[in-house]
Amino acid sequence: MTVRVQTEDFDVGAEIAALRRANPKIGAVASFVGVVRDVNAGDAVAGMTLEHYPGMTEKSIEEIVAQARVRWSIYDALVIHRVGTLKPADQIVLVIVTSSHRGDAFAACEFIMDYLKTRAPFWKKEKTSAGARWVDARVTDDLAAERWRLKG
Amino acid sequence: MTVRVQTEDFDVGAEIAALRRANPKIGAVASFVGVVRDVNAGDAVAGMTLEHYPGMTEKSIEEIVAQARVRWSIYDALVIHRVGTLKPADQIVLVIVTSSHRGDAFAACEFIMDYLKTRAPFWKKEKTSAGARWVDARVTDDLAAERWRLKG
Amino acid sequence: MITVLYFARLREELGTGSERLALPRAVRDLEGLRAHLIARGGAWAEALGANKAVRAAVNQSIASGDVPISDGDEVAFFPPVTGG
Amino acid sequence: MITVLYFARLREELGTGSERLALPRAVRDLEGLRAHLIARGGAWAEALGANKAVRAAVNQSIASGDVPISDGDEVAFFPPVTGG
Repeated sequence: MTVRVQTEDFDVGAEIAALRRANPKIGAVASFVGVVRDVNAGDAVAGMTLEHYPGMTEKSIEEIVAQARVRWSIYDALVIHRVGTLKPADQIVLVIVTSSHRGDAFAACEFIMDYLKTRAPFWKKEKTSAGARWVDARVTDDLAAERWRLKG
Repeated sequence: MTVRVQTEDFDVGAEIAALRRANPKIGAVASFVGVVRDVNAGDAVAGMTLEHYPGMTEKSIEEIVAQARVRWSIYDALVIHRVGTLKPADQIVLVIVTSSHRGDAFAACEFIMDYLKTRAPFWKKEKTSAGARWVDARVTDDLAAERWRLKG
Repeated sequence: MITVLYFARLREELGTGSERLALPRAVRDLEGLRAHLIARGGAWAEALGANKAVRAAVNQSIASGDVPISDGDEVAFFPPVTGG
Repeated sequence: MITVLYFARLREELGTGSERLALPRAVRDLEGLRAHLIARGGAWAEALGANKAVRAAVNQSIASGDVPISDGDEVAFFPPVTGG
């Protein structure tokens, strides 16, 4: 398991290739890239700043990935989350999960993303034409994370 | 929507980047890569040949992607499926789905993969130490595709 | 005339990947065509027999036994798919 | 002494990202610490008030109000998270 919090961009293809090289038994690679959108809550977004809680960030993501390992049969997982100043179309977050079978890879990847959104200590501040504003947490994100408690 | 059936390998990072360039509203990119495993049904696999039904292949995948568009709010989808001779660790299939939100991207991507496994006319013939053999369809693949009929 | 295609294990067992066939008058649908081919006996009876998992498409769409066949159609027989 | 950290909107509203604090004798748990900080009044009462969505962590684990606080702990207050 690898967790990286960084200001630099990441290369999805290179990260997938690196995970795959590590294990010839991999049959399935599910991945997710989160991207800065140019609009939120109806306003044009010129950019954003991501703040985090160093130390707790890495710890909480490692806990999330460890939970995924308990629930699904996966080989490895990589999480990269950027912090600092980002602009529209920049990549924010990358999650890659490798497994023998696609069902486990998809489920673990989505689970990690849902928990990242609700448990990992990151905060976004958007620059809009109306000034800078902290992004409010979304109820739909809480619901997305909550549904994993009910599932097998 | 793009569907490609080809003998050549593909570059996941380049394909994701190309889809993203097309639309600044994209907030979520879910992707899946299927990889040739070095073992199946307990036997070492030295390689495989993928046969398909030219014409119907592209048509059936386009239908699958069109169904995904009806069910989820997605911007675009790309499916690349390789045919011909492949060896362990080679990439077989790539599905990428872009959307505003991650839930739609994940669901549509997994839906397309599940239907690809059960509806698209591809057949694998494996080379093992016991000789060449056609891979049998898996009941779990039928079940994976079937569950989408029940879900909202 | 119709075109009949065979793929994968079926193609190997039948020793052919395609044939042009004058549509017999008795054949109205996919099930009728399969019965007509089985009646050839030998590898045909073996590969297409009722105990075998055979899928079919008519004009490149997955089809069940009651789908009608008419002149000019492209029909394909193949095992359950295993791509992905 | 404990360390108290503030993040995002809270950090801005309070005008500070961290402080070292002698643990008051009356403060046993997270809820007690929050009440102690609110009692400072002004921006503290405003930002940490019961009507505000405030989350907290003790020693870098998400914690609820009844989690005990003791000397040497690292406590953090912050808004609901919005990463990903």
